[in-house]
Amino acid sequence: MARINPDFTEELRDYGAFDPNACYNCGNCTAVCTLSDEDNSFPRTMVRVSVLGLEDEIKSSLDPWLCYYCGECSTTCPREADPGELMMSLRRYLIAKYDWTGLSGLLYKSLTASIIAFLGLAALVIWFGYSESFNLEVIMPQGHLFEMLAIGSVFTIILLPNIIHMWWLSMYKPGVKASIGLYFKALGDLIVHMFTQKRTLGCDDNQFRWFEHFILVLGYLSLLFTTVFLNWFETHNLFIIILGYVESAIIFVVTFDFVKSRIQKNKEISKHSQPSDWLFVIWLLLMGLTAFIVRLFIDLDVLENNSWMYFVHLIVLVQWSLIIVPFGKWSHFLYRSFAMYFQKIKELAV
Amino acid sequence: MMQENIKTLEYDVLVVGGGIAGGESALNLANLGYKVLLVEKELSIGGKMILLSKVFPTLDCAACITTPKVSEIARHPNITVFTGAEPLKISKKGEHKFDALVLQKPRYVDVDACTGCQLCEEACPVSVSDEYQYGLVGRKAAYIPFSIASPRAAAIDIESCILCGACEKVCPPNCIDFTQTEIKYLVKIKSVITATGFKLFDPLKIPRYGYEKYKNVITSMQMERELAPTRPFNTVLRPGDGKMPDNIAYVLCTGSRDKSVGNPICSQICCMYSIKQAQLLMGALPMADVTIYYLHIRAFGKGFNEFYGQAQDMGVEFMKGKVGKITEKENGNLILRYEDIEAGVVKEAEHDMVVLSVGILPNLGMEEVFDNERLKLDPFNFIDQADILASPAKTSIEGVFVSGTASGPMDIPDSILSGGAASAEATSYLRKENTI
Amino acid sequence: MEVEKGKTAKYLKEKRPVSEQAKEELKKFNKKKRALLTALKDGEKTVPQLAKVLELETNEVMYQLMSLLKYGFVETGEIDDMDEYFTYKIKSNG
Amino acid sequence: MAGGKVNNSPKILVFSTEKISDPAIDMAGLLKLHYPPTVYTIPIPCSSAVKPRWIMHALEQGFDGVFIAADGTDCPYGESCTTKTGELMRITQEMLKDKGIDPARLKMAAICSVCSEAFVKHVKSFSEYLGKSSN
Amino acid sequence: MKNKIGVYVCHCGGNISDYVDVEKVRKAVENDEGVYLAKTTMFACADSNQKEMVDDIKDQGLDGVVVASCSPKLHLLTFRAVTERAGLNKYNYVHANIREQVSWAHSDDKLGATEKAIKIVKATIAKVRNSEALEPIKVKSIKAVAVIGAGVAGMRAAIELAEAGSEVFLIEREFFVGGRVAQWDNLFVSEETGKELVTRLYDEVMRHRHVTLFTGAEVIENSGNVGNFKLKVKITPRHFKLSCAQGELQKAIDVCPVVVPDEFNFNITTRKAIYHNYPSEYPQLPAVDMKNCTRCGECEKVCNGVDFSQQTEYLNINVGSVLLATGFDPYEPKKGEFGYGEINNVVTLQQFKRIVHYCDDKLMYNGKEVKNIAYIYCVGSRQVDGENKYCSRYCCTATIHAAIDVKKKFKKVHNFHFNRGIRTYGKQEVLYDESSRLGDIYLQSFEHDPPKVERVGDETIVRIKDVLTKDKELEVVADLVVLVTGMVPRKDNSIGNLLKVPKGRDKFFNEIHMKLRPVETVIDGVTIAGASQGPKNIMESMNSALSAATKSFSLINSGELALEPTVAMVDENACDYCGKCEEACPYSAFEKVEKSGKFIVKVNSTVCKGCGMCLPVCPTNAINLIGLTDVDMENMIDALVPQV
Repeated sequence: MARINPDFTEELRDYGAFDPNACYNCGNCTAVCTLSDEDNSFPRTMVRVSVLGLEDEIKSSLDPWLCYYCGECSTTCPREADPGELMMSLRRYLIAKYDWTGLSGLLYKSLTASIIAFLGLAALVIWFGYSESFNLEVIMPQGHLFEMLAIGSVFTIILLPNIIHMWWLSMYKPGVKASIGLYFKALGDLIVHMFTQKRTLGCDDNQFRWFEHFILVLGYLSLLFTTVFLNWFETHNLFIIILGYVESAIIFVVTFDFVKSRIQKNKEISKHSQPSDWLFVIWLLLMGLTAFIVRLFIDLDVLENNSWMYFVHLIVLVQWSLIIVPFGKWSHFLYRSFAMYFQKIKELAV
Repeated sequence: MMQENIKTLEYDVLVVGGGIAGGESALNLANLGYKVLLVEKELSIGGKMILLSKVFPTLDCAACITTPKVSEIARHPNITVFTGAEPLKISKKGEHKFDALVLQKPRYVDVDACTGCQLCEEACPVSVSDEYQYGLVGRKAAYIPFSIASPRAAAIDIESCILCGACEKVCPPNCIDFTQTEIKYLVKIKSVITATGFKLFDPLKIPRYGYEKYKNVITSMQMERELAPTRPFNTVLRPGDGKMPDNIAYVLCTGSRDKSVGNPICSQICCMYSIKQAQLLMGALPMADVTIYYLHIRAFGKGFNEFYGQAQDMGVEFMKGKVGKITEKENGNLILRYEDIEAGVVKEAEHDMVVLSVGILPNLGMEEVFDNERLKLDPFNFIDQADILASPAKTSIEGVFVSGTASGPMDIPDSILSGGAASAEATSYLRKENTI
Repeated sequence: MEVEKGKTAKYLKEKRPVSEQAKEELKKFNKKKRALLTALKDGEKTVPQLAKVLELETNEVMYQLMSLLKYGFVETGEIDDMDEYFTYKIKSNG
Repeated sequence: MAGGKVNNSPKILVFSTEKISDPAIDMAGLLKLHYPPTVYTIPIPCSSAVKPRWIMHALEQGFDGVFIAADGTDCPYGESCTTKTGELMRITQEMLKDKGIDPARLKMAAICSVCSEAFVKHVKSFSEYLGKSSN
Repeated sequence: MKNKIGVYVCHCGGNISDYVDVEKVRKAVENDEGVYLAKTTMFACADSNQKEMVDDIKDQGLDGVVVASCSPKLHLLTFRAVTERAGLNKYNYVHANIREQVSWAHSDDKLGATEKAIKIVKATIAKVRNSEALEPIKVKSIKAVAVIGAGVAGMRAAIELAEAGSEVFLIEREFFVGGRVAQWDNLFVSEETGKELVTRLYDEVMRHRHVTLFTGAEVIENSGNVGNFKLKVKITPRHFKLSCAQGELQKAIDVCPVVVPDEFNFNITTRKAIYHNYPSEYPQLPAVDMKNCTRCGECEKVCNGVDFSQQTEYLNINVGSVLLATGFDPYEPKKGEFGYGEINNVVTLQQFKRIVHYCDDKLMYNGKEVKNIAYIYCVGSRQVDGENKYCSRYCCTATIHAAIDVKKKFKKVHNFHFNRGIRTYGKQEVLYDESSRLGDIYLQSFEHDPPKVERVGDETIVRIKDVLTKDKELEVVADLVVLVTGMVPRKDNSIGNLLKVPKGRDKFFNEIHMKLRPVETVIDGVTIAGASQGPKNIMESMNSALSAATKSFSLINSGELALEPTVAMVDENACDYCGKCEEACPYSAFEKVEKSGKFIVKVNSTVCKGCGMCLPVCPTNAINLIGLTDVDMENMIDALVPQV
């Protein structure tokens, strides 16, 4: 017996849900969704539990992660209830619930908090630069070091506990019985999904979007590798330099296309944008662009006289790795991969 | 229009639309002694109803009810019927004073002389899609619209005609006349009743249902014709390949209650006509399964809920869930994807024929006809009822009344009551002229 | 200008050209009509059988055949053993 | 469904009433409630208008049974209909007895304007009774 | 004896010919005695066939016509009109019903059906062979209509009739007009209140010189017929000769010691024995409820308008037609039905509307603020086990509209709709959408598993297995449970009994034909309007009221009516006056007269209704019905008897 909580949708609205209450439960959204199948029928069932405010059902559900937001459900919704956007909002809601620090929820719900965090970190970087007299010789290796530390600590302190929390909510609590062996068996799926996001291909006419995404993920990961482990900014290896250019160019070109479609709102997926969506694409664009320009300045030998450029890059980088990666939209990518992994285990366990 | 010789006619009331509602209004007024001009744009009066198979919830055959009404209208001394005609302009000249410019399109047949022998039809070499059979079969360019049409007289479809003259040669009373031209009448009237009816939703607007692309996906109106006494195939067959279907699906709310196609309201009749067709199909094809995919069954009228129960008892399957999309198999069968709401699971089902229960949309145009005062429409583009609770037939223009589905979706009994209401209000409006 | 009754088509033909499309459609119809009737002369056939012989889409055959049924050229025969398809034949006295 | 069966079922004449029981019998058809096709209906204005001689005539001419589908209390011509029809039943049955005809071959039941099922039930059981008694 | 009979056997498009071999029928009768031509036809009722029949009658000189088709209720009049048009007396036409009573009834037995059809057509031919030309009996019609019930439908019909030019007697049983609509606040679509609509109509009624309104009035007797109904109306006095002076009415009400439940507010409030339903109600004259008044006389002391000397009056009115607009009763839930009458915060929708009406800034019930409202739909409608199988049509929309109103008026309210599939048909769908968007929650129960209302501790809990949530069990703690009670026919059907208006399967008044004659009844001259015919919303009631007004009016408009000539006739030679027929006749249509030296009876044919009750009682068999004589009957029986 579950008790209905009609106020829940009010809370959900803070995460961007459009109007799930408008739903009259025709099931059209589920029927048009190519990712929905007999084992996982959504989004209508998620809309329903959201409207009823059955929080335990939502928290234990992995369905929101199975959706890639092609937007078909929303364009064809007879009541304009926007189930696609609801699924998106549920993902944000779930991240907020997984996140032990509570910062994700705060940043999603409050634009002010986000702005303060971004400005705060920017100030911190500038203060750090000031303390080192803006000497790039000193600062660049420090920046490089920060990258490595940030990756390690964000993952171990925030993301790993959150994933464990996610597992607890979606696997342990609902009583999924799976042997350790299954966890190993499904591991392959985790890797594949994480790097290819191949499930998107299940969506109709989504091939190009998937390709863009795939290229972006490859570009992003390899740029990360190139800067952190191949030390792109300080290397003299021509191959690495060119590789870095290509990678960063890919990032800003692809993200530019994303930003453009968000502005034009010509696709269902880009009709509604939450601040976190904007921040993600713009910062990714800035990351690629500033990295590109910094290396360009180095190669043109003008960075010494334009050290501000490096600081811009560093600010973007710090904000990215301390806000967007652990709490922002970047984390979707991680949770989604794990959701897929858990889902696979669930399927194997049955 | 300047040099034309326009005939002037005088009547008490102009009724625009000769469907069942307009007909009821006209008959009531005529029975009270008022002179009525009934203008119908199609070639026959009787509206959509005359083309139906049977009517719910009594399963009376539609023709049995419509034809006597239609012949009563056609015969009534106080009613003049113009078919193939429409009002071009109506101007209000004052209280109880309207001038209507009515266009009579040429039929190329002298209606009074035609005996309906169909020899011209036999002689005509041309074959084009028959709109009165909703495209299921062809018809000739010289044709009688349908067997129970009123007037039951031939007409020439001049757009498809090759002017070979074959029809003329065989016509016994020599009633075919290609010299006919458009005639315009200036009709002076005291009151107007608009009974312009509705049009059906065009399922091409929902490409994922594959109408026209998949040949065994038809509209409910086409099924209505397949089930009617004057049915095009003599029995129910798939238009795709002539197979006798044994597993038929109904997709309710096609174009109704759907903001994504711009029609948020319920069409009020689709549930019931689908249930009716399902019952008829079970009678016509005893081995067939019929499944109705629905959102909510709107069985609200007198005897409707009982009729719904009757269909369930007969074995019609009701599945709660809107059909999301339809795909076609090699053999012409169709796969319907839907969520079984009760189970909360997406499912696919195979049917060999799919009927789209298309909704009702307003027939636009009448609001443009009134030239010095715009006829107000409601938010859904039906004719606005100015005093809906106390005087449902009143429109925004005094002296202009609305009858039947021109003001919104309605079933036949409601249309007839609405037709009665329009005639009642017109009567009291007309009587006021004498008391002033 | 009195036009003799029974010969008015000629009159209109002078005033109004016949649409090319209508002529085209008529040609197509006649071709299909002939093909269908010829095919049925060899024996009664179902719609899919006719479609195979004439290399036409089944729905096209269905439409034309039903029109011919309406115009009185063909009539319905028996239904097959599976209770699926009727055969059609040339109308005996048509 | 064989023709032979048809000829064997008892022939029943039904006196129905134009405004009350005849609509119910019509509705039985509408609802496809089947009954033997050897049941024939003659509508009259009111069930208390049936003359005993009509009943006698029918039974003598070859009908196996006569069924009066009475108005009951719904009669549009007044409440006395029920008692009057009952009285005329009584008289006719006396007459039948006198003539040595089984009085059970005349039956009456009130059939309201929507009592289609009741009608079908009555004529079916009457038909069964007549079928048995004739054997 | 007719010898040029035309027989038309109808296919009815397949309705008949699918089960009856119509060609076989035609062949079987074409050589019958007197049959001149026998044809089959696709649609006998179609215009083209009607024309053909007219031509046949004229050209071939037919003297009798039989059409074997559907039930005579549908098309007897159609074909009588055909023969008339052809110049043949319409009583030379006889109808054979081979659809409802043959093809449809025996669709399981084609052979049997065909055989039966043949016999029926033969019997019909036998009857037409003997038929005589008859002329209708003309009677004068009174140009006045009695409208029973002054709810919105009745008032609207009265206005329409008066405007068309008829005298109208508007007869209302209650002391106040407006019926059920007066008890409703905002109305859907126009957002006008029920009171405003009633006021508008009442003003119109009063404006018309030709409408006479009686309140507290009831028809208790009827002795007439179409054209001249003689109604006896009982008028209960309201015991007010005029209203009290300004302010004194309230004093009179205050001093009245009697406190009774207020039925206008569905007993959620009380009133005094001297009362009006709401200030400014119509007529604006209060009334004394004599069932409860103790005659203490206190009110007389403060208000000079009170008049206990008024007596019950009886009035005889003569009208040509009667229009029934007697409305409906809300379904009264049984004790314990969803906790009704047992749990104190379970009310009906009608009560709920009154509760909302009396709350201002907070929605209070039983001294507690109401936040969660659970609406349980289809109480008394669409019953799975009970008798009311029908849908009450107005309740989904009315409830949703009420829920939206409540939500707008009291912001904090949560609405929970426990429905069985929402039926907001037509444009009413927008309300469903609006309420959803306002956050109302819809839960749908399974047909055989209705929601349960339980009292647990001091909470009222509504539980449901929800169709929309994979039949998960859900619950809501409700501060108020609203039972959405449907429409049922009026408990008091005295007027229906008086006029003998038949009822349908749903027990509401029945129309002759839903589509052909939707507001007329089988009782000539009696029309029905509004919810007395079946559940309807206001607009639909208005449409039917206006239609009924038109039908009633066109009946009496010409001042003359043509009655069926199929009445009783007396064989003067056979009659030895005994008086039994006089006794049997419910209409006193017989008269004792002296003729050629003996006493006999004579039939007053304008009074005789042709019921035939006199036929069997005549000891000398001197009475026959015109059109249904012994000869006719015996001929028919002979034709039906199998000739093997």
